[in-house]
Amino acid sequence: MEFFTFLYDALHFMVLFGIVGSALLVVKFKDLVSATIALAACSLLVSLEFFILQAPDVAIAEAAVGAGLTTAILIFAIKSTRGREEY
Amino acid sequence: MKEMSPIVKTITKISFAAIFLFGLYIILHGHLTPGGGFQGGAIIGTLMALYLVAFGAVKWRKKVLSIIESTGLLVFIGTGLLGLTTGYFFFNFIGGTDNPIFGQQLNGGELIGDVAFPSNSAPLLSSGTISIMNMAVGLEVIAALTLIIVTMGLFAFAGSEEGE
Amino acid sequence: MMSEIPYFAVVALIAIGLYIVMFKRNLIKLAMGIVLIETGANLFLITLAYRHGDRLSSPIFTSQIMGGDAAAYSLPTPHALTLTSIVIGVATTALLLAFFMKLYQKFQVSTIDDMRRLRG
Amino acid sequence: MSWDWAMITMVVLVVISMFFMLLGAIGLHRFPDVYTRLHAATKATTFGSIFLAIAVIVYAVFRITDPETLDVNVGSYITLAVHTFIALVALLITNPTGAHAIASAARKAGVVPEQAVIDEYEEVE
Amino acid sequence: MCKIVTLLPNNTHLNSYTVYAKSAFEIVGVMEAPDMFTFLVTFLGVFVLYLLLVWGSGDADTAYWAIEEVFAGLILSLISAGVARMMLGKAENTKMFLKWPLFIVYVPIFLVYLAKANIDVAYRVITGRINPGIVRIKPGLKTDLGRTVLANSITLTPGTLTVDIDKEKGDLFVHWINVQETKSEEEKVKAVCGSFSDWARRLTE
Amino acid sequence: MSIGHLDVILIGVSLLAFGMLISLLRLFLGPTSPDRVVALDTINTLVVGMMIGLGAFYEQVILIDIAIVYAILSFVTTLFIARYISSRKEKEESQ
Amino acid sequence: MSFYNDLITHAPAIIIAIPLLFAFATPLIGKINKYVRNAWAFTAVLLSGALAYVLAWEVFKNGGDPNVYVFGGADGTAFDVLSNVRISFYVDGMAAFMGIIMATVAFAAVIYSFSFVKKYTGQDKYYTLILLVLAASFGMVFTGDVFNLFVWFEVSSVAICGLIAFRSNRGESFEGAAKYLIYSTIAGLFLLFAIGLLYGQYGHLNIKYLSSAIGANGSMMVLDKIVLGILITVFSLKAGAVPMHMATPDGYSEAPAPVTAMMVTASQAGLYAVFRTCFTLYGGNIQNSLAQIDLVHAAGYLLVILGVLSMFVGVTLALVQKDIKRLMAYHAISQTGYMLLGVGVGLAVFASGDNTDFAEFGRTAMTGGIFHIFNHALYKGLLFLTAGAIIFKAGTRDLNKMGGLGRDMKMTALFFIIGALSIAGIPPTNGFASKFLIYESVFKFNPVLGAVAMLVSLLTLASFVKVFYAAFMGPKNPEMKTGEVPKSMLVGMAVLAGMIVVFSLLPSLVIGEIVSPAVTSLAGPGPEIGTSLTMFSGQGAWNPLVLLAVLGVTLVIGYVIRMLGQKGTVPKGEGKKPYLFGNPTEVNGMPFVVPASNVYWGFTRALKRYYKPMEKMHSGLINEYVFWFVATAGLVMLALTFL
Repeated sequence: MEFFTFLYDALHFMVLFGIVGSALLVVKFKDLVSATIALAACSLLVSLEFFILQAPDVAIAEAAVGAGLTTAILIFAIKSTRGREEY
Repeated sequence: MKEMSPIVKTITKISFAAIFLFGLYIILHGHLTPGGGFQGGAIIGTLMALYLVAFGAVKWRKKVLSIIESTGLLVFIGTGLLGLTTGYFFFNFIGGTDNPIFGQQLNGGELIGDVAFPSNSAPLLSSGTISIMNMAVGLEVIAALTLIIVTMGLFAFAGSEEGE
Repeated sequence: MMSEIPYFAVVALIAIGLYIVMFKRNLIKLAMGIVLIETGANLFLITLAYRHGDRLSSPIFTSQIMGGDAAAYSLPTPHALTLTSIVIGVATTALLLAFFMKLYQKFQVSTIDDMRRLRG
Repeated sequence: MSWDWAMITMVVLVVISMFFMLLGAIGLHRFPDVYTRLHAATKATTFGSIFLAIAVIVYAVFRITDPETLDVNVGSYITLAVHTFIALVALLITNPTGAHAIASAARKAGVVPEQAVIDEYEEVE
Repeated sequence: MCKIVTLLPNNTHLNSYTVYAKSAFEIVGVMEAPDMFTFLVTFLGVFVLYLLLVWGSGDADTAYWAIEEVFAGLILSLISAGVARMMLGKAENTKMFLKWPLFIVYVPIFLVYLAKANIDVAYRVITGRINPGIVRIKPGLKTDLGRTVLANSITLTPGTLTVDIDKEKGDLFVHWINVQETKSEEEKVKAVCGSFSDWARRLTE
Repeated sequence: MSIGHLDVILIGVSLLAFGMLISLLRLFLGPTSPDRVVALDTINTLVVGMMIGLGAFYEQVILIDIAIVYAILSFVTTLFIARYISSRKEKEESQ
Repeated sequence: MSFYNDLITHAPAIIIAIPLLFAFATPLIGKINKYVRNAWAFTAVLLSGALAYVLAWEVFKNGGDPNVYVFGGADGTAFDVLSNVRISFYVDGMAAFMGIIMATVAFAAVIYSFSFVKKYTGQDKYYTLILLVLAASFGMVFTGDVFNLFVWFEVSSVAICGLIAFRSNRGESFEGAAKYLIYSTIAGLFLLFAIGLLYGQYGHLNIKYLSSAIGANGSMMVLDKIVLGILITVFSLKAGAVPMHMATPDGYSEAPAPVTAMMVTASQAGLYAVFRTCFTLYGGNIQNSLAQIDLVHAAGYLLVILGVLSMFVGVTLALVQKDIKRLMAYHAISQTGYMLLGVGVGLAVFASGDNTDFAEFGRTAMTGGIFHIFNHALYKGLLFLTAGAIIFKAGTRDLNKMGGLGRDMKMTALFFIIGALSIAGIPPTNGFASKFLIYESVFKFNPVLGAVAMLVSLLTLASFVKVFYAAFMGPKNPEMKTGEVPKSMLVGMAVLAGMIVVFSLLPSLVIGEIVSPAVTSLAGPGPEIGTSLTMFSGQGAWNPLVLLAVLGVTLVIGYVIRMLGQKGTVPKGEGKKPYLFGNPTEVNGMPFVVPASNVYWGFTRALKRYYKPMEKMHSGLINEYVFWFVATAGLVMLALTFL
């Protein structure tokens, strides 16, 4: 029983690590599309985290908004501006 | 905006009605399962984004969309205002157990066991005004998100198509 | 113990977002930073709502609330708050990006260094 | 520990599923370029999710047929099985399409397949 | 004048009332008789999907569907089929809908190939032996639907991944992880697609 | 130690989380943006798997709906990014 | 009467529902034609404004007793078990006071808009957003729980940003809007975080419950202090206090004039939230907790510091501006400082535990500060509207390129003079009445602060003299259009100007009837400052009628002296042409007009060392602005935690 509690916590921890890691990638990438991809990954993992934290409504909303719409409008914005971070 | 390959287009055509129905399902069951007006609306809005990106063109009229949006909001506020007639603002005036249609009884724990519950935790028509508000919000969100996507997409991709 | 762990992620997300907003100069990056801060705030609220019981349950109305152990359910109020803030967040992000697109169309602005017409 | 038929089936299914899922993740690192990575990622993960979903469905079927739980709540486990199936179908439809879109985009963006012995796409360009 | 957000041929010669009347017709879903078939098929499909989604909503002992759910499903299915019809037009190949029982035969074959494909991928991931390339095949399928079924099928089956599709001729560009020398075109198709090209033809034409 | 039916699924889900981290490494390494999209796609599939597994683990059947939504929406995300990438020339970047 | 009673009971909800309902219907109504649409918007502001006045009347009649309204409850006036999840409105004296401000300014702004936005496209959206801003402002002041405060805060920010970018032909509008949006979004997220902290600690969102829970056990947690710090910083940002003011002038100056007037009220809703936080949320248990007294005392000093900084920095930066709207925006910041100063002094004294001091001058300071809110909304709204009229006619916002508008725009010039006198605090005006209270009481608190307040008033007058000189005097630019502005704009300005005149004549009545209940609802009952025609500050008294009488007598005497003089005298030589502001003179044989930017050349030159770093601070880089905000928040939190 102890083992499975530990396993669940480890799973939880890995998801959080993924969230923070992809957020760091957003900072790191100079290429804006890559940063958008990292942001989408971050949003999707946050949605999973909401799922784990028993908030299904919020998880659906976050998946729909964070993954679908924010990425779409970010892509539109990148398309209509220059597209690469200069420095 | 150029359309994508026929494969994506065909898949979009096949799955369009299904995703649309799924969004409506989420909206309608907002009081029973996770989701609600916003979530279902966001799913359908994203479906419109899928349509836009797959077909590269849209023929929706902005005017119609904004009318739909206003209607949704008006229905929402109007439902709240109708609550004034019997109680207070946003009073659930057709809920309650004595209403024959919308006020169906919850299942008092007979159907629902000790583990989980089935696709519906209660009858569909047990929420009074909440369903109506969910639908109104769903309508509004669909229209608003579609407007956002269409406006920004056309702004981004109109005119200069990247050397194709 | 482990239910406290998300708070570290919250702090990290907000710190990363603030770092982006304060030190990155690209406008789209700035918008991403704001999205990150918002995500952090939402995660904070949801973590507050989480209850670490033996029954992990989402706050959907069932018969158990009436008869059984309501403490095992995560709190519904922060969920509602988070939904609201997600809606507000998407509106804000869309508006901000629309401004940036218009700015690029007008002045070819893509970094904050070009966005200095109003100052002093 | 209860080694009934469902347990055995689930263990087998989950083991197969995990093998292919992790294979997909590792394949991302073993292969040299986008296209070959897509091979690993798409095929292996889709295949793995089929088995995971089947494991969940087996669990649901087990609960439905299990005499202990039969009278409690059949509907919820039917829903579990059916919704899992729908999610699986959604994955099966979207994954190859997404892979195709990525491959097409990469090729159009000028990413050349590495170690390629033949590239008949170049004639089109 | 109604401002129409479109990149398709626009209706600027119509006055706004005509446009509204037209769109009202579209929204209600009034359409000519030949399109009714597409509409019906879509409607049935999404209705079945809805029934699947709410399976188990009824009384635990007697029925698996609550009656109000069925009614709601009818209405929602009508709406979504109408909207789909409005936005996508009629399907190009309606005959395919009559062949859906063939899918039951197709799925096991597909699964077997899928398993093979994954063993193949496992082999290549572990050994790292690849011989990739992009080849052009001419499966000779006439409809987009057939090409899609073929493309998605071979994406999930051994060593192949659809990269692009020629819109006019219907040729597929396939990334092949283990390119083999082939003599004729048919042999190449056979080597890449296996029996899937036949299946796609059988299913959709 | 007694293993229930659901614990098997929990072990699987944990392994999936591990695979998700491995894929995140590819997202980090790149080198081109299509590579990153591939990693994102993989993460999506893994996460859908995790959601199905966790939904069964919690015995909250309605949570499976989220997996469906997620599967559909991540597809749209992938398409959007792919659509944009195809319109520009990809350069090999160092980082 | 039962209908009236029902109306009063439901008024808090209806006041918000009407602008929302009308706003959402505006796109539909706009399809009919524009006159109907204008009438529609007018009806909305009229109805909700009238209702706000009626509600305020009822609340003031009861001496500021709250009107509580719980949404969706069977009994909407009672808090019950579910109150922590129910949305509630809580309209006490202060909220009703703010409500009538919103109603007044919105009314004037909408009337003004009819002609002002005639030539722009997208008017449907304009009116929708204006009504949304109004609803959001009402919501911010009426709400009874902190989360709704956040929601209305964000609605207000987003709607205002949409309005700032309304003139889409100007690229600068988008820049200003983007900066304002980034700034307020980050502030909003901080606010959300603070609300989360509050909820996590106390499990409530309702302000009433929170105020009874905070400090109930006699000690303050660190988290409480952090929350207070965040709340003060965020709401001061909304109000435009100085270290966080950088995006405010951008937004104010780029928005269309009526929108700027609305923005003033929206920022005052932020100010209201600061006061609500300090007095109600954290001052609820102040009698029985020493720790809380210390904390709120420190918060009072923080408000004083913010106020003094705002006053001084705002006015000095306003002196050097060339853009008329930007100049006025800096003045708005500077005047916000007065309110923060007044109420901050009140708060510091209120929380010092010394009740006699509070009765002696703390309450006076608060009264002055809160009275100044109303005055500020009136004269600042009027000034922004006149600025809009000037820009409307002159076609430019650069003071150096204007001139001679006074010949055609006599009414506008008159309104401008009324507003300028009022903002500078020249005696017979309402601006003087409120500043008088602030000077006297703040002088008693700390003489230096009183001196600074007077100095800032002087500088304000100086800079408005400059504007008047540049815009209305001097030679006319031939490219400018002639004639007075359209009628509806004049009516909009006249509404506010009339209110100013009334307030100037009857300050003590206004204080007795309107301001005192507001103060009472914040700080508890206390002595009256003015109910008769004379206003007593505790140190001095002020009656505008006496001054007006003296002025009238002086005028009569002057006229008599003029009549007695010799008739038919003609001035000769140089004395024939008196030097007038802005008229061309000859310098070294060349015709020369002193440009407006050079009027205070000597002053700015002397303060070069001050202006250089200021210019560097206002660099236009949003990064640095956000940094200032975060740094201020951190400093405030540190100060509250460790002091």
